[in-house]
Amino acid sequence: MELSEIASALIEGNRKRVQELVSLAIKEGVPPERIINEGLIAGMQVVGERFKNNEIFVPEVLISARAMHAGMDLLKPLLAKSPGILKGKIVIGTVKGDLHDIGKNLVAMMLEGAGYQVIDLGIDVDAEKFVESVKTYNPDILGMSALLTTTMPYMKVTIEALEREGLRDKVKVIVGGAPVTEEFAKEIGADGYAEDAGSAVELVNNLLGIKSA
Amino acid sequence: MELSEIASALIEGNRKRVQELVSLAIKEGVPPERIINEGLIAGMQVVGERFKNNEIFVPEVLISARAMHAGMDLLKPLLAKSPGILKGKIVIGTVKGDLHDIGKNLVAMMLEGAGYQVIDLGIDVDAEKFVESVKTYNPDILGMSALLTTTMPYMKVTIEALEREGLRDKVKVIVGGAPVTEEFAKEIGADGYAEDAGSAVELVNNLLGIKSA
Amino acid sequence: MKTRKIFKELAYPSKDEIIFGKAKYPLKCGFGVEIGNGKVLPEVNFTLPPMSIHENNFLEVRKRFRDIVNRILNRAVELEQEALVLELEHLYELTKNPEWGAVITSDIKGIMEEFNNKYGLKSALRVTVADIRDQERPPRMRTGELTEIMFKSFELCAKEGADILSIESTGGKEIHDRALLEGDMAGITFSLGVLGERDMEFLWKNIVDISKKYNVIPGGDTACGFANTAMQLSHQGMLPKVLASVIRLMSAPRSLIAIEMGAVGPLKDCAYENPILKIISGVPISMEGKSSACAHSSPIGNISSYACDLWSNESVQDVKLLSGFAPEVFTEILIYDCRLMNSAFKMGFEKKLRDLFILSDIYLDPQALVMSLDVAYESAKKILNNENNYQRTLELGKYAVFVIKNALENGKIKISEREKNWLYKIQEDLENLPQDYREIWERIYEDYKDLFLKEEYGL
Amino acid sequence: MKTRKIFKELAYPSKDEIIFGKAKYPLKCGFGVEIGNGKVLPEVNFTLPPMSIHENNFLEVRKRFRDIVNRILNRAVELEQEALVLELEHLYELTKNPEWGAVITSDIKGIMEEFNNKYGLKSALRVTVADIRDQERPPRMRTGELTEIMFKSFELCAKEGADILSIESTGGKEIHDRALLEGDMAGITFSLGVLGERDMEFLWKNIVDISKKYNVIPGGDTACGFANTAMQLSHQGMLPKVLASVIRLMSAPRSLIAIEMGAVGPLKDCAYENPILKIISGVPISMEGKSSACAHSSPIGNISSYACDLWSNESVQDVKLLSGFAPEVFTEILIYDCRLMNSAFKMGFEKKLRDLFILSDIYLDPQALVMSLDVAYESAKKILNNENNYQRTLELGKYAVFVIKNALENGKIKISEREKNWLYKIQEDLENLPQDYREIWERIYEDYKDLFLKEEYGL
Ligand SMILES: [Zn+2]
Ligand SMILES: [Zn+2]
Ligand SMILES: [Zn+2]
Repeated sequence: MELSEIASALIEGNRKRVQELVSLAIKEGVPPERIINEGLIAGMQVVGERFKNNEIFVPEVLISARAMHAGMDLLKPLLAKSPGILKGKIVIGTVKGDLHDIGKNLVAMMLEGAGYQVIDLGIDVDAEKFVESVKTYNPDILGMSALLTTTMPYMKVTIEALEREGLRDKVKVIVGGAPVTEEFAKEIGADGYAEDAGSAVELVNNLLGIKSA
Repeated sequence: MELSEIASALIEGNRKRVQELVSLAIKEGVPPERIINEGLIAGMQVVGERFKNNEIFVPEVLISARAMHAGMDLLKPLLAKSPGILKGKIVIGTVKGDLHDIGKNLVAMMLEGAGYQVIDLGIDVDAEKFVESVKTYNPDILGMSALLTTTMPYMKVTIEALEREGLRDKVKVIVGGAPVTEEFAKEIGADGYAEDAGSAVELVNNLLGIKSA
Repeated sequence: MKTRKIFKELAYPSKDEIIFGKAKYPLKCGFGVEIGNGKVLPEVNFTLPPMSIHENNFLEVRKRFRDIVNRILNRAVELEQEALVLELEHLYELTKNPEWGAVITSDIKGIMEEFNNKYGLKSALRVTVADIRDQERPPRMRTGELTEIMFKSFELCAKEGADILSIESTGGKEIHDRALLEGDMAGITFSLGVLGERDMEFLWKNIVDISKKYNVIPGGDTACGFANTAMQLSHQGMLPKVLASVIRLMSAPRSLIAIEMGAVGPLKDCAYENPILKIISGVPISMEGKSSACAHSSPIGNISSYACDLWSNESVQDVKLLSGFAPEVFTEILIYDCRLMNSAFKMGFEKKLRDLFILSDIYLDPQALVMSLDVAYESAKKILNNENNYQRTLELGKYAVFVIKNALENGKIKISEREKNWLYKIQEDLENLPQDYREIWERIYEDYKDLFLKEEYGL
Repeated sequence: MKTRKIFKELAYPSKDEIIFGKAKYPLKCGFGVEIGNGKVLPEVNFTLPPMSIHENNFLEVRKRFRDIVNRILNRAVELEQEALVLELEHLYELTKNPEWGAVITSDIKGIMEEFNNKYGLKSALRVTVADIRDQERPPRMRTGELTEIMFKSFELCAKEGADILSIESTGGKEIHDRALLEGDMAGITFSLGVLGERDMEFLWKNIVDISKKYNVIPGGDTACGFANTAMQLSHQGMLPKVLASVIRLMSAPRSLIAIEMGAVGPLKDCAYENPILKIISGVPISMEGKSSACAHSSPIGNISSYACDLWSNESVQDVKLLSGFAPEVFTEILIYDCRLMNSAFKMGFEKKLRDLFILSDIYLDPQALVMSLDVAYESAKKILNNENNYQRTLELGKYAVFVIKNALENGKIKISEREKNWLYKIQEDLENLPQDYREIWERIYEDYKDLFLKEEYGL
């Protein structure tokens, strides 16, 4: 079989077909790295492009993302043996006091679509939990979101906690959300700021020195 | 003669009459402190009140201020012997790169009217000149004005220069002008911020622990 | 539970009577303010600049609010504005700490009184309590501690000076948020038609009771968290505009329930579904449009004003612009917008101006189209035709599709191919939904059950 | 020196022809923009947030301007706006370093071109060079190094992409600033009527020459530093509104000189005297009003639009509001304002809307009254009746007094007692001024001689 068939099924959002094809590829002995890179991620990259080019909307992306997850679920058991094949690991969450998740979810979706492993801490995440997650997952990027002008200052609290724990240098911190600005990001010592979900992928690529598709 | 006559003449803006009456009072041996306080400043305080209560406009205040200056000119030679009778000394200027003077002049006028000695450094004043003026005049207050968003940052430069010269504790710094905010004033370490010319007097009174009329 | 008032006929038998500044049932409140009695008044909104709120800086927060209000009222006096409404829209912290919200309310009311005494400036205060129930997931909409705190906040604010109570309620939003991103019409319809209804009944019974107790006005609600979220996501290119348009109409029956339970207006500014509710009930409405661009972009900047009784800027942070702080700047803009509308009455020219507002936007975006007077009027009729809220919701969704398709076919509006595809998809999805809400419940329960607690909706 | 064109008759024989969106002599410029040809377009202004500009952060400054312009144009595309004008109003630094101003100009023009290619968005760029000559006191208006640099800035910006050149010139301001605070009508009249005239002739000859050389449009000037300073000080309670009103009319002959020397519009937004100049010359004008509340409060928010061809927000800092940055927010507001006016043409309703704009403000403030169509039209006639600029200025001052007194006597407007006293004082002062400028020169020379260099005005 051609791995591009997996990509096509994923682009169509056909979850069942993706699962079938991934199973088949596993059986045929294709290395999981290749299935992921040439099948799933290749497909999601097309989806991401189409979204970026205003050809499709979020619901279509979500359906494809689900198909990708279904494929990944089959590959996960094999992946444990060959970690690090994804482009990078990202921990993401909405800061304490803030329960908005639509924006954060969109960012997570875009990043996953671009081939990143995303660990979503959810909403109302306090500094401690962010710090713990850095210790536990050792991510490349820590992303914080805030939609409220009153919770946005909590991003600084989190960065200070990372500093206190001596973890600040181990992870790049990015921030976003309606009230956040580039200046604010600089001011609190974040490594990057994304104006919207779309540009978050580009930002992460840049920070990790990965060329955008 | 009654010193209140001087005040009345001043309120009317009658410069000539103020000069006559002040000369007369000097001749009669009235101490200059009393002429100033009970004559000139008392009159200017009424003028200031009327302005504050929206009874008169700036041109009327200016005419009275001129009458006061005329009276002061006669008293100055005597004053050298008894300094410090005014409520306080204020150095004021528009910061470097900024040539707006209307706002600054209004503030100077209001402060003089309220009984302060005002030394006006003019416009386009650099940090060095502000520093020199503190050394030369030893003022209670240093006031900086900026009307441009691009020159406002220069206020910080001046404060840093004062710090470098070890003069920061010797003088209270106040700032104002259209783009300036209370937060900005705090941020750069100023002691006070006035939203408009009217409130500058109140601010100075407060900073120097003087009760407003 | 208090019985809902079911409207049997439209408050306006003729479409042409609908006009800004005049409501069938005007209101008097605050310091001499009359709403919907022949003049459009500004409703000025304001919020803090980015800053956290906690015990240690609460004095600073109070001062900030006082400064904001002083500046707004000063500007109103300078511009010879005779009356206006202020809205204090709670930040979460102000509701979560009911005393805080009450103190700010009382501070603001005090300043309003001062200005009334000193300059004769008429003003009224709307306090919009935050729906903090969704700060817990899944939210406990009736029994949680947050619910109690929220009602306490209503009480204290009513006691301390609010003239009008409002809320942007979130019943069903926990499902809607996901259904929206997935474009799932079943989830959307269930959220607005079933969960929304149940929560609105519960919530507004309580708000109306509190209002009676303190003799204040139960204002109104909004589908902000639903229809405006859709509008914003479509603005960002995330969702189709046709979806946002359909949801806009579908949100009207839900928002109407506040009135059916006893709310009397002025309805909440960000509820673009308000004209429909005014047509049905005759209560005065607040609207926002071009002069709320500070809070969000919208394709309905002018059209949204055709039936407004209050004209609002939605929300603006207290940040400095060249001429002063943003809240006073937007006060000035609102005042001029209102002057224009009110001057039209003097020239006998108000209906032409109303039509002009509509013509300005109607064919540039389907979201404007579904807000137009004709569509609103038909929507109002359709709501009265059917007492079942789920069916009303479904019906209005289908009607929105019909209106857009019709305009497309007549060459009145243009939309992209992908938008067209979505329009057909939405139509199909809506047509496939059952007429009985229990059937839809079965269809989607599995998908959404983790997100909400059915007991909290009496289900 | 180039001879001035002296207008012998009004461009509009009938008052009723004056309307927003239509000028007798429309212009084409930039990427397909037509000004004054049947539609009002937004003119969007923007400036940096508080920050200094120096060599070390110039890249940041450039990026900031690019970001601003990208956001503005994006918003225009989103709202289906087909055309707009941008104004880059130089901060002093951009003129003082002509290369900097030119680079920013070129950056902006490049983005405009991109949007034109990608979306068909039409746009034109006005560059307003700062009058830096007054950065030296007393200013050397003709011979100083700053004068040279300023003209170099005009040249480079014209070369690098400006479509329209403008300036807010300051000839005579060194005297006017003091005369204003002292309420000295002699100084004010001398400044506007004599010094202003001489500087406008000198300055605009050069700007028109540069415009020809680079094939760009010589736009227009404004009495901003005079009449708007007076308006702002009266707004702050420093000066009487009647004084600001009188100065407004007195500033018109001065601003007209730009056109007499070859400027063809669009005249500068902040010149509220523009309607008079449009009536005389037929050139398109930019105006600002309620939607420039971001830059300054004004009592003429609606009335100022009755004859506009461009509608501007004057200036707004690039600070973040809830929905985005302030320049894009004001772009949206302007777009809706323009949509309303342009839709009026579709309904055959434009003259009624014009009258509505006037009615909205006319009797609430004498500054609005003197801007009204009737007064502007009479003022235009009075200007044509007399070729002597000093006498024109004096004449319009007296006419302003007459108009206000008349309205007072007819009970049309209300002003405070202290304003009334000032009105009589101004009237008396103006009546006591000589008809010959050389006499006034003698009267005031001693008072003001330290402030200005007469050779720099050819005196
Ligand atoms: Zn809302
Ligand atoms: Zn200007
Ligand atoms: Zn401007």
